[in-house]
Amino acid sequence: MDTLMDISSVLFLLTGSFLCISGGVGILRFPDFYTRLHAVGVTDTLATAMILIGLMLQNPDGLVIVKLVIVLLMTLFINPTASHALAQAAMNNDLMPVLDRKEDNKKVKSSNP
Amino acid sequence: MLIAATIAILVVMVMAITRGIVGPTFYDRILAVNMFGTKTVLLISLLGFVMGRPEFLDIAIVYALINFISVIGVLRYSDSSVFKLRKQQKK
Amino acid sequence: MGVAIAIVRMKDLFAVIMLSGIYGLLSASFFVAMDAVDVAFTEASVGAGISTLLMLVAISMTGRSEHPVRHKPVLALVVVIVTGGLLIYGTLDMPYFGSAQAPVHQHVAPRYINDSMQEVGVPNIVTSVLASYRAFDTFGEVIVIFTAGMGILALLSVLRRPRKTAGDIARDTAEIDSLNDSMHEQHLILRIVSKMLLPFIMLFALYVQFHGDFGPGGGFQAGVIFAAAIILYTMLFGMSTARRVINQSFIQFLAATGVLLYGSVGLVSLLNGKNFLDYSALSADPIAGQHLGILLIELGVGITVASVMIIIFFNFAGRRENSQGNNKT
Amino acid sequence: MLMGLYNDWVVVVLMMVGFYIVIAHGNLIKKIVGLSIFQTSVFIFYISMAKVEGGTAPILAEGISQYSNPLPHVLILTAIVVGIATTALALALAVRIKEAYGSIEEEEIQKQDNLDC
Repeated sequence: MDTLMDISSVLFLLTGSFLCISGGVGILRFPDFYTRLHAVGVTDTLATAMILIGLMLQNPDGLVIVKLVIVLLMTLFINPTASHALAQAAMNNDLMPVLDRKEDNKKVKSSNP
Repeated sequence: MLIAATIAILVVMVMAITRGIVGPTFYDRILAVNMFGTKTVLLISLLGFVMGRPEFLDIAIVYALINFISVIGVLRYSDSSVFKLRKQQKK
Repeated sequence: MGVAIAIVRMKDLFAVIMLSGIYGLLSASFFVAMDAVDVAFTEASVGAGISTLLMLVAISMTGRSEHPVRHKPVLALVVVIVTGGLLIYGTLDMPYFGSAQAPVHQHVAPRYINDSMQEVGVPNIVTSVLASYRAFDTFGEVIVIFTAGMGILALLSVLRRPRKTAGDIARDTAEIDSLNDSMHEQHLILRIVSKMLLPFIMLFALYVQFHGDFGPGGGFQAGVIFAAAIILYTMLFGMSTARRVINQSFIQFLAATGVLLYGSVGLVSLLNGKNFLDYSALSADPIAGQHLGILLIELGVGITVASVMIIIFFNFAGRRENSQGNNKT
Repeated sequence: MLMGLYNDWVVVVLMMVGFYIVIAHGNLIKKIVGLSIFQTSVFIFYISMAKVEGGTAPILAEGISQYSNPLPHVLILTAIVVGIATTALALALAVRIKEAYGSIEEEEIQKQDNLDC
């Protein structure tokens, strides 16, 4: 039973770390704000959940698990909300996504002084 | 294993800082701060386990909350008409 | 870690503020790594949250671009390098990092660590030192915070504006309300989620307040978290709504109450024939007296800090809304 | 051998960054940010002084014999909250200066003052 817990915890932690790093690469490499937001918003929530679950499996102690669950719930509520607010604010302030082709890009810029 | 996860998170934090410094628009910067905040929550809970005293998770909870509040605040006060006016004047 | 922070010093003001937010987060995680959980708690709620917010509100009033004209920074650079060199030369005499023989650890700290359990009966040594051994210092700090709150009230208070006629006020409030309404429709999701979170934040603040004896936490942190909850409410539902919930004069009254509670605990122990702020006078059993004293004092600290933070924020935000209204007309 | 002092050097570098901002930049808000960086470097200095090798956080628990020094923690804990209060006061002053002079750049303020004289 113990080994099972350990293995699953390690698996969760690994997945979480991998997702974290992919989110980090995303925020560095993606071309514009909305794609970056997508990379971070999606991976962050899942990675946090994964790592926290991994930690829960490490330590089956009552209060600690309760606190971890609270952190998990908080992030599950807060992260998507924050991403939503960010995207909406960016949209309201006329930040346009970078489009596929250069010409399109120019058109958008000229139509949007 | 915990150490490996901690290192991964530190690497991601460095990436977020880079984006925060480079970031062309200020929404990029807010995004970087937000991401940095969630990573700090993770880092603190991991550090608690690494140091063997996991009962200090309260700090992580505070982080999650404060991070949310500061992101909302930043949006609220950068969304303001003052900024919009300034932008139009520049153009 | 420090190297990454050194970059904070460039870019326009908005970026500077964002980076200082990151800097606050970073230094707080540094404090966790250094075992200072209580300090990390405070820095988390203060450095990362409130101070970033206040600076933002301030730059939204003062404008965000910095003038590039600077008279030669060479002189400043030289001064800085010389001072830094001297300081580094000075550090050569410092004890090594983490060594247990350092002079800091020799004088009073061992007594605090070894005896505080018998003398005060509180597992969190930081709390026992803060609220019992060095309660007088803390009293001073609370008064400093109170005074800062008063100073801000004097500087930014909205009440000193020229009186408007009743019609003006009604029109203004209607305008603000309609503005708020449009904002609320935009932020529907935010509002609902925050509404759900608010009671938990306040509950958590109370937990931090009263659990400070046993874990990290205490009056200072709880006060800041509580204020943060109110600030969140104010940001999402608008100043006028928040003023309806929390009366300004009531908050000012509370700020004074906190300081007075702290002081009166000291006076009671003085009247009972012990020293000022010696809590063993509060009850027949010295340990129980200490517990009661720490509880009361932390409560006083919490009330003062929370209300002063709310006063600061209300005045900044109210000032900002006022100046915006004036610009419009 | 000198590696044992690296924490002090980090502190000195941070302190100097803050100091540089304060003396070289004219914008008042920027100066306040510089001051807060300076302040935080002092906090880090105290906290790193309190760290004891092999010790843990100063909250008594069973089975742990060595704790970090709690005294600097107490000092810094209160200093942080006092710091935010004073920073807020400084920001309030900056806002008032902006209202009175229409600018928060040091040089312009000085120019206006000289004109008044």
